[in-house]
Amino acid sequence: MARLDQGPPHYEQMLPPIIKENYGKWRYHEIPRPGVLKHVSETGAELYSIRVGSPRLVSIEFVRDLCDLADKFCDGHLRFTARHNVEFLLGDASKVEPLIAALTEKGLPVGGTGASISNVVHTQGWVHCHTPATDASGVVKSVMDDLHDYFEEMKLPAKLKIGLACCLNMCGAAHCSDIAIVGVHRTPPRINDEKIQKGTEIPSLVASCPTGAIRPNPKAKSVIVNEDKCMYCGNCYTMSPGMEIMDPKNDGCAILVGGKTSNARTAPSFSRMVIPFLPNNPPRWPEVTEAIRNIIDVWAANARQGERVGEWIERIGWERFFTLTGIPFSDKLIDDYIFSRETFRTSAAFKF
Amino acid sequence: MARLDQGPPHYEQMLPPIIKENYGKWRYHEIPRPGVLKHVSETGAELYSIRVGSPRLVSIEFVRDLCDLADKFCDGHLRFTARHNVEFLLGDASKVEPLIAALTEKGLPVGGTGASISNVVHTQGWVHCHTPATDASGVVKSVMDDLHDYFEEMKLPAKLKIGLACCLNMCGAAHCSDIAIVGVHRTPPRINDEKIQKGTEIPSLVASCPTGAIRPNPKAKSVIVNEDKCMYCGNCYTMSPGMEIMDPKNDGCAILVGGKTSNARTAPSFSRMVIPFLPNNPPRWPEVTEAIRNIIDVWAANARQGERVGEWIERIGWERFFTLTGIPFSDKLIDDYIFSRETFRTSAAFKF
Amino acid sequence: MTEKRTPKLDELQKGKWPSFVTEMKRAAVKSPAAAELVQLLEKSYEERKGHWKHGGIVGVKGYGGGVIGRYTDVPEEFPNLAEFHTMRLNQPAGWFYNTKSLRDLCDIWEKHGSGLTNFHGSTGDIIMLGMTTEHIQPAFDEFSEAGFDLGGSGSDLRTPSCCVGPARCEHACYDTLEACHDITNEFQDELHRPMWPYKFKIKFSGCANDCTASIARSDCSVIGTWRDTLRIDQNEVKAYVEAGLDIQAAVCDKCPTRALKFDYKNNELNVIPEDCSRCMHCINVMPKAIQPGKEKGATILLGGKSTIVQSAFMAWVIVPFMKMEGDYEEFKDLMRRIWEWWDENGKTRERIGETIYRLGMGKFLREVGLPPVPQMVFRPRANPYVFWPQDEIEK
Amino acid sequence: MTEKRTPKLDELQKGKWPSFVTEMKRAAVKSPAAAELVQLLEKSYEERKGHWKHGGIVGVKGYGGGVIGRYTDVPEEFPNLAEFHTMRLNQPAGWFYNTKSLRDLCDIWEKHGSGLTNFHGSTGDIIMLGMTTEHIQPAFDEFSEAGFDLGGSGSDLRTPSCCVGPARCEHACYDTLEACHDITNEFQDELHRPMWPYKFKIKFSGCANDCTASIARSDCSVIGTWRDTLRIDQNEVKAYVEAGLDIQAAVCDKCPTRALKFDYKNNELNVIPEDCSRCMHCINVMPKAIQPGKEKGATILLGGKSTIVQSAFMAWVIVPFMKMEGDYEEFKDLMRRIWEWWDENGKTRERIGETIYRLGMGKFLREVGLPPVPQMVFRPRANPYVFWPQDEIEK
Ligand code: SRM
Ligand code: SRM
Ligand code: SRM
Ligand code: SRM
Ligand code: SF4
Ligand code: SF4
Ligand code: SF4
Ligand code: SF4
Ligand code: SF4
Ligand code: SF4
Ligand code: SF4
Ligand code: SF4
Repeated sequence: MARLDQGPPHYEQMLPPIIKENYGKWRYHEIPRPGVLKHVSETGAELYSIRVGSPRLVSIEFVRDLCDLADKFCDGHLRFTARHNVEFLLGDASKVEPLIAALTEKGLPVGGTGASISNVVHTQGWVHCHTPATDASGVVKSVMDDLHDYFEEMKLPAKLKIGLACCLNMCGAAHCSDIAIVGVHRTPPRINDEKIQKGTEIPSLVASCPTGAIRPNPKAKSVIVNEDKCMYCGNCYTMSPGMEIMDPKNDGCAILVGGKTSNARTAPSFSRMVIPFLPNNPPRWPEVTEAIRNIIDVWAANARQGERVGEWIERIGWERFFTLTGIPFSDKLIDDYIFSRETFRTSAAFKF
Repeated sequence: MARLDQGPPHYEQMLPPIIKENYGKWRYHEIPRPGVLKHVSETGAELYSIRVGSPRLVSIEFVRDLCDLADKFCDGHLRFTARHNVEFLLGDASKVEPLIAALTEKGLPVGGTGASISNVVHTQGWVHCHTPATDASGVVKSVMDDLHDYFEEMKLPAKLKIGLACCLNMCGAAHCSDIAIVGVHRTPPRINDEKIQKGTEIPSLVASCPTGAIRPNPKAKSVIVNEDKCMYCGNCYTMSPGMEIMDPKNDGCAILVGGKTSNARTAPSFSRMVIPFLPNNPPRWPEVTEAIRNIIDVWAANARQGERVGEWIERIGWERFFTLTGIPFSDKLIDDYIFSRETFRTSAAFKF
Repeated sequence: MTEKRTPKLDELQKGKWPSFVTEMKRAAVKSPAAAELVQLLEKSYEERKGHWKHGGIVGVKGYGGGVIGRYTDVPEEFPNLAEFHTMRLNQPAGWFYNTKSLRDLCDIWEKHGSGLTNFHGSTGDIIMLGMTTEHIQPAFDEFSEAGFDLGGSGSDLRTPSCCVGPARCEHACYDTLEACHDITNEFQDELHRPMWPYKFKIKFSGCANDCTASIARSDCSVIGTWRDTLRIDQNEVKAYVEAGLDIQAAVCDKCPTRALKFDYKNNELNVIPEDCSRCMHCINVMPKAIQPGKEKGATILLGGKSTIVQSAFMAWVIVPFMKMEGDYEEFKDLMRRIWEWWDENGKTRERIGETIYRLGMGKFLREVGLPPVPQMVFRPRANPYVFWPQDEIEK
Repeated sequence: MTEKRTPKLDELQKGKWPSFVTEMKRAAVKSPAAAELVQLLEKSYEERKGHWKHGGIVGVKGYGGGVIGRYTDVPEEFPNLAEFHTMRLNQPAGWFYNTKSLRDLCDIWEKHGSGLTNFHGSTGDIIMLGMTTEHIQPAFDEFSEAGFDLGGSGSDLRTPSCCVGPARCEHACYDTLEACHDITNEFQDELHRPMWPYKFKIKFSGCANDCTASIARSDCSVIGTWRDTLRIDQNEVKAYVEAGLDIQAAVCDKCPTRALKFDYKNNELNVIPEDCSRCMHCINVMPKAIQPGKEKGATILLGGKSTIVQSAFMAWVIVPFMKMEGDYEEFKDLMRRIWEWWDENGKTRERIGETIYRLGMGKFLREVGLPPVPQMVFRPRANPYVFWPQDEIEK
């Protein structure tokens, strides 16, 4: 029988001995090569962490493979990172290269440290969620195949964090990423009265619409949508399956850039929309991968060392970003929601 | 009989000859002494403008005095500035000192140029308006008496522009001033049903409340105010005399700082509240003059040359501003209106 | 009425700044209304509250605005203030006067009003403060005769104003006085006959220093600028160096876009043209050495207003560059399109900035026919809530 | 079901990045559900749409959350996906594992589920992806036996997570793993039994680098910091100089508060203590030479969430400095007060940040008992719309 409320396993039983011994005693780190962190302790101990890219959506066989490697090289310990990479933890420098060789043999990429791109934080998409406007894993695979070099080498101006969310619920929390890919709908929900009648609380449904586009339709015991007011956020669909919002012809991806969450140098910042829509073109989403490569290439060519995407853009100005990348500007990129006022250029100083 | 729509007099007939001759040809200017601008033209002509402080609320005798001086020294021409100062325009350098002497004799201050305080843009107050929460001219007189030196000398870090508005309608447009004095109410309107019944359109009155605090009271053919929702903006009183908002015990002044409108260096910025309330204490408003002197003194002592009040504060941080000035911080200074989100410190980087 | 003491106000006759109380008392000598106003104000100083009522509608024939009705709430005590209206007169562009005109104004006002005035009102008008209803029309007739016309009030175009511009400033990028005068005259009907959702203000500044504070104080702000590159006179740069200016610290380091490079060795200053945002800072510090480019015009910004009701808005860019020349037809045409759109979409007592905020810039730009450009925003939207015109999508 | 071709998905087995399709196919070998999932996904790739329906309520005994119901909308075609629920398991703090635990998880999941999993979910849980309703309870029992418990879902406390912190990072200002573990255990009831207006997430980062992105991704963000002054080791500074680091350019010039002064002559680096905002930049660049101060703790920020509905919010400072030690009672107490307030004031599906935005920080601070300090805001309000508690004024 299950023990209720026992909570997660204690982390201590998961830590390798070298970490237990040097817990809280780390003095500094270096990155001897991409994908490898070397942490040095007050005690003189040296810990090597080998960072490995993972597709995140994996089989238990994959996990077992990881365990085999950890057993062989790391005395049975490993961890995952905040961005879903795997980290193998080694006290013994001589095992670093053999482990990397073993990983390479398995086709697992080593990298993601320092001024590189790390793994893409992402979501379920068509694999498992009911509200997606795009797939998650497929887009990520396509993008990472294309950016593979940037994962395995540290040749970017700074860290690059890409996030993907397959609908505006934003489970990928992409809103503060250097580059964000967000699944978007573009047509109002199609109302299925029958489904609504089954178990939808009409007042909650009406209240769920941020723009007040939904009003009750007492005759049909359902609702009506004022299509002019709808901005396709899908919140009503989250509330009721009767508000069908998926639309294969018009669903796709928006691209936002320039967010970050670290407080280093500049305050955390939101990602901002630069491409309002790119089509869903499975299996390889060429429009998306191309758009992202373009942004990264222009950033890499123009930014100063250490400048995150958003820091670079804020220095040169968004107007220059559009010139340099050749991305067309449009009224869709101008905010028209609650906090729009702050985005308007209330200044006569700008670049042509 | 009046000619309709003839428009204002043509400015050309108002310009002194030296300006007509050098119109659009000015090459540069200097400030030979406080209150005197020397503009040099491509033609070599030199124009001296003597800037003089005015109470703005003046009698026709005052205007006639100005005319006498302009006739005597300036061939019958003068102008007023965007901040209600008077400017005497002279082509002849030798007349500058005699004019200043004549002005001084009349008790008129010469100054307001360069790194000085200029005149206070202000409003009607108790002299002529129906919605004021404080007086205008009396506060300005008190403040300017106190800051007189800063008008006549150029010893501040930068230009200093004070604005005053006697109610939230903000006729002084104080919202982007280095220092703003704003008349504020602090109690909800007291409803006078009788006055409302006379000629107030109830739906417009209800709609006028930004917080939705007003609802109709059909019985009384009047309205009811939800006092918890009221923020004393007075907009309802502007709409109807039946919403009596003046309250001698609780009306007074708020102080906001750090606004500017020029685009030089930094973008135009709003003034921000640092003191939510100071009492109306006529005739000299000592609490207000003292608070302003404190802010100016701390700014003058700490800012770098050329730093406007807001630029200084943004460099050192608002948290430091409160420490340096000793002004107490309170929850009233934290925004809770539509655009509040942008003011919250969404960063772990701050000063203690 | 017997002369009463005004101990509180008397305090305000002391001190170095010229006293409005003294001015009121000067007017009081000739005007019984002004005399009562002194007493009324003393009363306000004692009671800490105002004594004016909401205005009834007063005005001149043929106009809908320009006069603000004002009545005291204690007419029994102050019969001469029972009616005490304000007349707004449209100032000449740049607030320049010859003494003849000023004296005319004084003489007329002595005859018809309190003898009290504001030079100027905060929007820019000459404010004639305090007159009875019956004097309104005759006073207007005489002001008109003297060449003056009424300013705006109510839901109309308010009296435009402009900075001193080319009349006395080396920075002016267009003729602010001519633009202000010409455009004010073009829109006399809009100025005199309120017919919009709310007031609309226009201010003209010759450069980004914005000496009319237009970006904060007007619905439409017209700010001079240039489209090419600022011009640097290297000889004058050297002269500034010799005069002791620390160009690196005082100019380059404060350039917001770091567009200026100072070459210590040769005492030369150079600009990276595409980086300069034309903020005016370097020109302000070194007017002899740096001047605006040659291809001049203005940036048009829209939506400024103060606090009530949605919060204060500053005006934002809607046209990055427009020539301001000739008959200003491009500008006038834009104004007409904007007003038409606002008329159709604005609610009562909603400023244009609030209407656009409520309905969205996208809709505004499309319907007014303005091309969206990144210069309109500091940065693009952070949310993904795009309204897609449904004709742009595949049905 | 006969094996069908998946030409689209096969494309995604090419390329250098490890393939999720390959993983799905690996699971498909043993799991018919996983096999169907490959087909279903191919269908989605063809049709460009998803095939999942809204979840019905499923769960384990005694808990209100932790399992997400999921059903395909084409159960006839894919009977093994008719029920395909997700179980969220609370990861160990810092995402550290020994292989024994991981193998246990795999074995249990092989028995009860699809063999597909996410290491990890975006909130931090281990995601067990795809099981039938009847397997839920037995699977849970076994996971429990193996030492694991469910994570959060629904309107409850979501599974907290933390950065690697003192386990492997020199910057950690408090013990993120211990804090995360202790606090997660304290709030098991809140985590397992949804009873709030909406979800509530907590993330622990050891310093301002915020390696859990907590400021964007959690309602409550706990970010390590210090109250005294950062410590500089001048010998190590000299070593960096010798190694060729341009300290002025790479460190001092990028310090947001310009708090660092580099002395070229002596190769010394000094900080102006009161100016440093503890952004971590200089420490990141020179970890051997610069380290946090000694008086360590955390800044508590509140209100982060993503886009839906009012726009994304980042969390903002509500306690500039709190010690994170011992039993964390100060923190726990604060959480309880916040939740109580939110319970009373929040609307259904309103995140705490949205509730505060709607009702105002003033009310929140007063009622939760937090002293207002300027550290809570980038800058004070620009509008004069102060709500005055009517007991503070003179009636
Ligand atoms: C392992 C991990 C923590 C964990 O518990 O899992 C981690 C580990 C380290 N981070 Fe981080 N960060 C990790 C996620 C993050 C995140 C969160 C995220 O990516 O979602 C951030 C905030 C991202 C943002 O700002 O948008 C983050 C912002 C930083 C920064 C600040 C970067 C900047 O300049 O903006 C540093 C400092 C630096 O690298 O100079 C940092 C520094 C470090 C150091 C150097 C700390 C140390 O001394 O050990 C570690 C190695 C960094 C590297 O990869 O080069 N870490 N780091 C996370 C690895 C994720 C991954 O697999 O890539
Ligand atoms: C599994 C996961 C995505 C993933 O692939 O990793 C996920 C999946 C879902 N999320 Fe999420 N969210 C997940 C992390 C997030 C995050 C990211 C985070 O926690 O850092 C966010 C944005 C941050 C935030 O909290 O704001 C997020 C914001 C949402 C929202 C919008 C909430 C909001 O206030 O804006 C919803 C909608 C809702 O709750 O009704 C949502 C709803 C959902 C639902 C339950 C869909 C629904 O409405 O029923 C998804 C179930 C998918 C499925 O069937 O498999 N999910 N969700 C993540 C949880 C894994 C875990 O427990 O570790
Ligand atoms: C006369 C006047 C224009 C008019 O048509 O009336 C004027 C005249 C000049 N302004 Fe101005 N400004 C005038 C109001 C303004 C305003 C509006 C206001 O005060 O309400 C502003 C914007 C205020 C703000 O930013 O909040 C303004 C911001 C400037 C600036 C930018 C200052 C800055 O660095 O932020 C300059 C440049 C400078 O001084 O270096 C400037 C520069 C100048 C120059 C030097 C231009 C020139 O070369 O002739 C003039 C003399 C300045 C002086 O007083 O030292 N003028 N100037 C206005 C005088 C008002 C007064 O009586 O004090
Ligand atoms: C006379 C003047 C103040 C002064 O002492 O100079 C003034 C006086 C009044 N203003 Fe104003 N406003 C004056 C410039 C302004 C300005 C400043 C500006 O134009 O640069 C503003 C702020 C800028 C703006 O337009 O937003 C201003 C924003 C208001 C408002 C709020 C409008 C809004 O949208 O927020 C009101 C309320 C209203 O219109 O109902 C208002 C209303 C009023 C009324 C008519 C009061 C009323 O509700 O009936 C005042 C008449 C006072 C009287 O009886 O003498 N006044 N008013 C200014 C006009 C003089 C002139 O024509 O030159
Ligand atoms: S982002 Fe949307 S579609 Fe994707 S997993 Fe989250 S709720 Fe589902
Ligand atoms: S999609 Fe969003 S905006 Fe459209 S009706 Fe539904 S809730 Fe409203
Ligand atoms: S600010 Fe208010 S009280 Fe003062 S003049 Fe304007 S409307 Fe009247
Ligand atoms: S004072 Fe303002 S907030 Fe209060 S009732 Fe009147 S309009 Fe509403
Ligand atoms: S706005 Fe520019 S052009 Fe006009 S007066 Fe000011 S500095 Fe001169
Ligand atoms: S005008 Fe402003 S932005 Fe342009 S070079 Fe000069 S200081 Fe820099
Ligand atoms: S947040 Fe700070 S303490 Fe935690 S891992 Fe990142 S750098 Fe280290
Ligand atoms: S921590 Fe950041 S603010 Fe403090 S000295 Fe270092 S770089 Fe400057």
